[in-house]
Amino acid sequence: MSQQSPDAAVLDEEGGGSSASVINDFSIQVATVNGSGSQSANLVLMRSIFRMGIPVSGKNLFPSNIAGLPTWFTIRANKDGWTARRKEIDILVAMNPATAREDVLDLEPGRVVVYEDRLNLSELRSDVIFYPVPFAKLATEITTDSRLRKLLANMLYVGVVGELMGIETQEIDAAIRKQFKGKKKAVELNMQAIAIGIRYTREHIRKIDPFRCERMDKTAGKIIIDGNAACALGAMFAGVTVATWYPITPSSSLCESLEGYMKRYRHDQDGKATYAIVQAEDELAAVGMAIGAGWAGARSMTATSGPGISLMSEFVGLAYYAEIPLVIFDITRVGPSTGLPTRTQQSDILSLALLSHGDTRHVVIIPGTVEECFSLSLEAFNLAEELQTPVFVMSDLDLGMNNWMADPFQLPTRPLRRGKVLSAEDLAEAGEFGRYRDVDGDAIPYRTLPGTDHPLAAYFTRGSGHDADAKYSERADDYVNNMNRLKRKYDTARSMAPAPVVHDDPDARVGLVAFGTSDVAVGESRVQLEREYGVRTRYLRLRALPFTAELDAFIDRCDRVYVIEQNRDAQMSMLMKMELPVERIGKLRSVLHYSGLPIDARFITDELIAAERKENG
Amino acid sequence: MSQQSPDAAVLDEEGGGSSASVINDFSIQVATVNGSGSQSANLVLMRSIFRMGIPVSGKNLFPSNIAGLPTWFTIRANKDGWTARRKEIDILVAMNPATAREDVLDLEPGRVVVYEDRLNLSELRSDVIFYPVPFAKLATEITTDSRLRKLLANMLYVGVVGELMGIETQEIDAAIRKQFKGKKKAVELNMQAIAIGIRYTREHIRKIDPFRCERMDKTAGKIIIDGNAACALGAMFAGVTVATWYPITPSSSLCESLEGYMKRYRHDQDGKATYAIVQAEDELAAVGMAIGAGWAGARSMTATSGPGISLMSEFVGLAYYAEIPLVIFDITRVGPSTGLPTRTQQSDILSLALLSHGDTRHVVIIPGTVEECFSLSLEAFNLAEELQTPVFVMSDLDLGMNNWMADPFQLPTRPLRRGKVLSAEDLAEAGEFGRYRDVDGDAIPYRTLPGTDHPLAAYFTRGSGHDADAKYSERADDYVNNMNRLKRKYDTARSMAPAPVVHDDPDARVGLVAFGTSDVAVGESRVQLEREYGVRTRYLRLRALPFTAELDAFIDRCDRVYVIEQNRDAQMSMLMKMELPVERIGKLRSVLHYSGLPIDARFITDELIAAERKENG
Amino acid sequence: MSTTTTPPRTNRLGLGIGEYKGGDSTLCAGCGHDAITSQLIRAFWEYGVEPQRVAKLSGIGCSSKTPAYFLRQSHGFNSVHGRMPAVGTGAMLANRDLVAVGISGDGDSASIGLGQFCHLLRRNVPMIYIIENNGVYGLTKGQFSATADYGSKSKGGALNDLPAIDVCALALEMGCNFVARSFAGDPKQLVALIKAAISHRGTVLLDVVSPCVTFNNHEGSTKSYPFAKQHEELLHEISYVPFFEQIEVDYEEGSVVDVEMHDGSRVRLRKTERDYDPTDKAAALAMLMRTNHDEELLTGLIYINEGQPDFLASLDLCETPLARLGSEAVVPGESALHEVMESLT
Amino acid sequence: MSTTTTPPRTNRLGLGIGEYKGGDSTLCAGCGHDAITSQLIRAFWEYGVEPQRVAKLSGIGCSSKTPAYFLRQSHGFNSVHGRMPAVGTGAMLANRDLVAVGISGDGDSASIGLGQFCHLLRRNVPMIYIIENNGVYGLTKGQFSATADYGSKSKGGALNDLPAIDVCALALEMGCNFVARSFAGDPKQLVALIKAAISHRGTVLLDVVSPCVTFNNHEGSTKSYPFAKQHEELLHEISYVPFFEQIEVDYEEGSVVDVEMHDGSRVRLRKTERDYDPTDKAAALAMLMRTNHDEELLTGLIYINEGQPDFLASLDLCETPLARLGSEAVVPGESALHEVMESLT
Ligand SMILES: Cc1ncc(C[n+]2csc(CCOP(=O)(O)OP(=O)(O)O)c2C)c(N)n1
Ligand SMILES: Cc1ncc(C[n+]2csc(CCOP(=O)(O)OP(=O)(O)O)c2C)c(N)n1
Ligand code: SF4
Ligand code: SF4
Ligand SMILES: [Mg+2]
Ligand SMILES: [Mg+2]
Repeated sequence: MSQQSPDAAVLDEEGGGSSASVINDFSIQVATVNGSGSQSANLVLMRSIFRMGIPVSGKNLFPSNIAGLPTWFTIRANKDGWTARRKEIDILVAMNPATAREDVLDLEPGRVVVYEDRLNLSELRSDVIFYPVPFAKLATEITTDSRLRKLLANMLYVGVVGELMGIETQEIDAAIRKQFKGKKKAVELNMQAIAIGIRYTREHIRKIDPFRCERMDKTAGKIIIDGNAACALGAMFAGVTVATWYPITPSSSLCESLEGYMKRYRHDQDGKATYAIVQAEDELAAVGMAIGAGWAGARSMTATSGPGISLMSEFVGLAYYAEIPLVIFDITRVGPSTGLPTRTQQSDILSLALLSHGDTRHVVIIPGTVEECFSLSLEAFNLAEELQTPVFVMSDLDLGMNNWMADPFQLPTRPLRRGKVLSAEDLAEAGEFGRYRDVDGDAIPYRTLPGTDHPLAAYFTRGSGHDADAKYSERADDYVNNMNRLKRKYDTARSMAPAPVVHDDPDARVGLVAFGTSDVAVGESRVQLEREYGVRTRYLRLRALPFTAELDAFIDRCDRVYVIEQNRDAQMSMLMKMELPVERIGKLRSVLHYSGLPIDARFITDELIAAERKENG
Repeated sequence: MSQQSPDAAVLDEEGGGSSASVINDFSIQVATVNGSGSQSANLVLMRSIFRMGIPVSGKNLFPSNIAGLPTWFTIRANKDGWTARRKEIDILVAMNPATAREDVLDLEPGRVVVYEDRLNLSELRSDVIFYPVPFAKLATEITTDSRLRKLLANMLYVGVVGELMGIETQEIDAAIRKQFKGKKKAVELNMQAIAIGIRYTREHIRKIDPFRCERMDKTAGKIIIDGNAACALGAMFAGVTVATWYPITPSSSLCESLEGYMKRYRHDQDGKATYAIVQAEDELAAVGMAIGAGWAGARSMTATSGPGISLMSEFVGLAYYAEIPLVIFDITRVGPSTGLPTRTQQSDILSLALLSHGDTRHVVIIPGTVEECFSLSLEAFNLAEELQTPVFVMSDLDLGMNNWMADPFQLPTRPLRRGKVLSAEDLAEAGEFGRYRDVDGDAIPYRTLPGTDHPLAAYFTRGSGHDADAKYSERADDYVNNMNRLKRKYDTARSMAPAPVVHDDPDARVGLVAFGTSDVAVGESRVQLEREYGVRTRYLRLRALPFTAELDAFIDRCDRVYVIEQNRDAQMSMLMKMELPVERIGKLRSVLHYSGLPIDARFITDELIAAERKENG
Repeated sequence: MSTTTTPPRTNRLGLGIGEYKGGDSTLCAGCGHDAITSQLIRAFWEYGVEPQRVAKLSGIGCSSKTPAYFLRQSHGFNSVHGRMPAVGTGAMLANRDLVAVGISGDGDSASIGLGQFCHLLRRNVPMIYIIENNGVYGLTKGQFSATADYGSKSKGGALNDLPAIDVCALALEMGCNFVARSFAGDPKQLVALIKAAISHRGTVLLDVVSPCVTFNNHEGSTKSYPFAKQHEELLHEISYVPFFEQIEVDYEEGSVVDVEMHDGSRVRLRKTERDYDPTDKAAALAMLMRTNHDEELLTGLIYINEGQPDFLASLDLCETPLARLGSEAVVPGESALHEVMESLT
Repeated sequence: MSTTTTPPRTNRLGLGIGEYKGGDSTLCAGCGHDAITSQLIRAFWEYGVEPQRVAKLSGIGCSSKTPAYFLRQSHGFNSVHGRMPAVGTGAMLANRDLVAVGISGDGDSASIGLGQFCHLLRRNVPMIYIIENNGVYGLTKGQFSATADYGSKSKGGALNDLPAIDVCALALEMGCNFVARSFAGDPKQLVALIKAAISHRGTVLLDVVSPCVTFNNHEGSTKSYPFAKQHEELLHEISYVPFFEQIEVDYEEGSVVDVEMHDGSRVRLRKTERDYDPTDKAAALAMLMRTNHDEELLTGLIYINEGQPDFLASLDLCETPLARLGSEAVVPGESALHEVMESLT
């Protein structure tokens, strides 16, 4: 049993792989080369499944170059909504001669290969199902333009797979209309390709595999979006006014989406922009501009990935110490250094929490879903201004660049919170002002904005020692008081940071802690654990640093807590150890996944069961 | 008792402050403004005490500007060799009108004030001893040149204090000859000033304070040096060939000393330099050059302080991941941000240990004395090349820029260790080469240097994913294997890093862990703890990251372990928690000092006793 | 208040010059930077800039401390070493109504900050950018900076063996439309240039030789008071006629060139023997190259090109400073979100 | 091996051109960078540089990947974005015998790396520095870089509203003694320039327009193949006579200028109608300014000044590369330590 992959087991139970049907629970992987234009085809395929009412996700595994190298697009459809990555592929569409062999050999028995006839793959093994299709030849039926032909060959496999899986043609057509919105010619040509694919399948392929789509109702009203676009929407609806960035995968599309949305929705009556988006010369400049803007009263942000975070380190220490609000998106990828720029990982946690020399401690917001990319990004701007500190939003490549299903986003009912800013009138009334005084006992001081028309307004901001009135000081007591206040401010942040999401189970003794994109895989794994092993679990998903009281309470309810992370060094767990009392530390265990591929449920299940077995003797 | 400062208690015991003598145990503080030329006078005063055979240290507390602001130079003489900072000042030399009032009011009762007559300080209080001296007037006796007069006024107080304390004139004169070596005129003038000071004292001051010097023999053969010069010597004798830097307090003098030494000792027969020292345009360039040099086979280094460390972050991740040797000196100051550039702190520990995004972990060498500044800096170069990784040497402003006594340095008997470098001959013999293969099972690979004349020599270095043969790879297995090897390499480092220094005491239940410059204060505190409170302690001084097995064993022998650090966030303790098993974590407590002034024994003693009282109910 | 004391001199806003001062300087007595500070105070006072509209920005260094010593009623930001351009750019994005004064050092701008400096110029961010140029790192005690002249001598006697970066030539190369050089020891010229700078829209680069009396005022230095005094060559005599004080004076035909600034003020250049046209960029570059070679310290308005769009113009920003926009202006309504959501189904 | 096949063509070291090749390119088919790679291979082969003496250095970008595609027998270092100059400087400090070839992109050098780029030039670090200039960030999918021309159009249709940085003019300003521009579509010129570059001591700046076929080869781009072909203006026809092949050819009087390189090779410039003197820096700057304004793509040897000391010379380094010095050369003896200790008692 433990040797056997449970998905295979499911197949077995349903009768040996090929005969009984597997409905609305499969992964399709399209293997192509990048730059070949297959992206549209893949999105059409994904969306047509979505339109069948079946929960679905799409993940693009692409190389760090622009064209000509192997790329894999994986669509996972799952009737229960488990759309994290799954290691096993059910239907392989093998379009790339360079990887076809390995791709086919990697399959579990009983799975399906749709492939370009000329690749002669069927000789490779006898325990998978081969459906050869003469794609190149079929493409010649549509057009004589060779460039177009290459593009359309992609749409052919959508037709083939759609027909094989029982996807309704009208849904494919609708997906095509959406994909090529407004481009009539493209819509027509692509629909033609689909039709040819369908026709070929009907005429030449005898379906012997079990995988099938059936209409359900789990996607009605839902949207499909990537996390970066969702973050961008969150920023726009947070009223961001200054966004600065420097291109870097996988964060670039965040600012590019933002620019697209802002162009449409953020102009005044005269058609003038109510925002500035600036492509800086590098990340030091990007974060420096965002700091200057935050200081001067804009809602400001920048977005980057690991190397940029490292470069921002000095400036972030300034913002912490001088107490300047801004939001920094870190869409993480695989480190260290340039690492694997197009793979996913959660390995910047320690960097973000502690960024910069000296005693620093940062607020980090960690969305786990595209909906949270929207709502928590929006909230991050409130927190930054309320707390007067840099706030990080940590997403990752998997969440940021892949396609996820979600309920439509809602605007928050609470208005924007702009924090403690004194106007000229406030100053006139108060008659005094000290920039770094702890007036309210929450360790958060008041600030004024440059340009405030009152003689008391001005103060001097600096990253060197200062007293409560922002005067230069090298005095030990001023320094210590200020640093202690900053520490208290971090404690204030505990009560304001988004609380964890807890899925409790009074009968469970084992706890799981995860965060970010691991969420879907953890959810699926919990089902596996209970169904296959009878292991019930509680689950807490962190959504922010600093930790809040819920974490302590959660650990107290568990015998053991597995912290599930996508990094080598158990970084979140390390932060927990740095803070938690020893009784709680003693309960912590780690499940670590850091290959650069998104974590999958089976991995978690296997690791956890192995650990539990050890634990229990 | 607990309300009373124990030093006052000592006075009391000896009979009420003024009557009985206090021999060879005092602190002198000279309060001046910077840029006033008092530094030479202070060094002469310190050295003349040193020449009396009395252990001594000199600490300069200076502002972050160039001239005109308050500066305090403190000389501590202590017959038992406890020369850490002490909070209480016994003899104040008040030369700065701007701070004289506060300086005087800060004194404990019974202490001494030597001051410029015109400042009229004696009215401030009646419980300290005042010796007014008309410095300005006396100076006119020596010269009419007003600039010179200002300088010489400083030497006058050396004469006065020397005479008051019973320092032998010949030792002062010898110290002057050393200070102004070769400058005959200066020697003469300064000796004249000393003589005038002495004469004035004899004629006009009736000594009623108890503080006195008596010749002893505790400094014979010893040297006085600052840590930065000692690090520079370590680097030179390690055979450093490329040193790059960017000026920043308090690290600048390290490279400036290095340049001085190298100019003298590091030329070949033709008078050509066997080294390159380059002032880079910033810290990114400085570390980049050191990386390029390390890659190409030089022993390379750079030196900086907190802000520079932050800026080096991206590059250091590259060096870690691409496995390039270099040594980075961090002479720490008070953070965050620009912080207090001329104050001391140990608050870059977490930054250094974890520097850069992604999973990284660095080797950090932590000298605690000037002797170790020499020997461990030297060793750092061996480790960097043996381990093929960036190695940090963490010193601080107190160690780096202040004057410390030590035994003369010794060259190590072991020859330089240059690590696993394959020559053309090695390659010819081996017939194969893979840059990142773990040939020896210690996770340390072999490397070749550019320019190696063999067709197998070349490989391609990159900060992106690579396989064991240094080929570009985005494969999950290559990535994971490589990262796991790097983790194992860090474990290899455990057996090579300098072991902690342990002062054990089989009867002690309380353990102390400290590192760096806290050492002297901890030593003194241990005596206080035992003498005054009967609390015996074991003491382990860390000298490196990663931690070695000694730490575990030490903690196991203690009931409680106080980790003494000069930072707000208990950074070393955090690192210990990240690594240690929970039983050991449970024993950890913290003593934190982070005002920017060097930690002192009394602070440790008070904090520890308070904590112990709480601990014991 | 009705006693008859002579009223303090006030500017057009009714403010005395005292309102334009800052905290006490902590620089060395005689430092060139303090001289520049005085001229900044005077120029802003004479022009009559509302102090509250000014944002003072700097990096790190002795020079970068100076914003604390003038315009106490203006917000100031002493940021990190070499990165003031970014901070200033961000501040101007947030509030286009600000008058940004950036003060930097030669180390701050030409060494660590060279990249940001160039990119600020290239963007034409509205800011008066003053480099208090002493050829050394003052605050870290006298190392050569990247503007130290080739062959100049350090206090310790070392010779600089790298060529100097000419920040004026570089600014021209980067497209800056107002490039001037002055000398801390030439208050009249400096005040006129600063006032002209206030009148310019876009980046102004003002390179002011500002001797470091502690580390670079010795024999052999090319940035010392004596050297600068001996080698200063005026391009022209410069004066400034503010828009609110247009007095006509007769000048000899051809002896004077007036440059009209965007706020209506005029910069008046009275010719020296040089006959220099500050609107000819190629000539400006050639002249800098030649005078650098000849070790002349050329001062005056090196290049001016009025009327070019600044960075904010190219971003097409709304009139109201972004920092002052209320929620209603920056949060698109429910319907916008709905529209986006629809497109994603 | 004694069968009679035609022997492969070999260079003066007896190596075939294959020995100068690298791994397979992973760039887009038709990318200008690959064209440059081919010319690098050819030039190094023709010159006969020992591959093992070469160090290939780069930052990050499509361009920065190219060192993997040539000279497989040379060590290569693909470092971090914009910081190759520092790494290259360090490598040359460590081993002065290396021939350093730095490959960078316009984003790598003119955006994030501008500061390091300038300082490398200012130091005159011996390195052939090639900017594969396509006006965009290729690897991050087509954003404008700082060399994108004002008004040029992105693939998405956006207009660039910032002025381009001219890396050649900048290099001149920074004191570079060998500044040239070429075009990936002009192999003959490029090979000659690279060989001349190998012969130069000090920094060589080679700005090569290298169209990005995927993101910047459309109508409206000023860095596309069609645009470059249409607007290329040769300063001269350039050829290279290596020191080991001094053939004399007669040229019409005054039609040719020979520049003698430090290794004895000669660069031969055959005049076009322009009559251009590549040793006049002011003229070079003026010409760049004018041709940039006129949207001409000027190619050829823009400026050369042979015989200047490079950075290593100014450091007075010993002959043996520092990396090769043994302990005996770098560890001062016991007596030195003793002397220092004595001075500290
Ligand atoms: C990142 C960083 N590196 C180094 C320093 C140290 N530092 C402070 S000021 C300065 C140089 C200042 O020189 P310059 O800009 O010319 O100003 P000046 O003091 O000469 O006016 C340096 C290197 C720092 N503060 N931050
Ligand atoms: C610090 C950092 N920031 C951003 C990136 C992302 N990045 C990779 S290549 C590149 C631009 C490359 O442009 P260019 O140098 O012009 O090279 P090209 O691809 O056009 O040849 C960027 C921004 C990075 N790798 N590192
Ligand atoms: S050190 Fe030089 S630059 Fe700094 S304040 Fe003193 S004189 Fe001025
Ligand atoms: S994206 Fe552009 S620069 Fe990059 S490889 Fe493709 S064509 Fe070349
Ligand atoms: Mg300076
Ligand atoms: Mg490019």
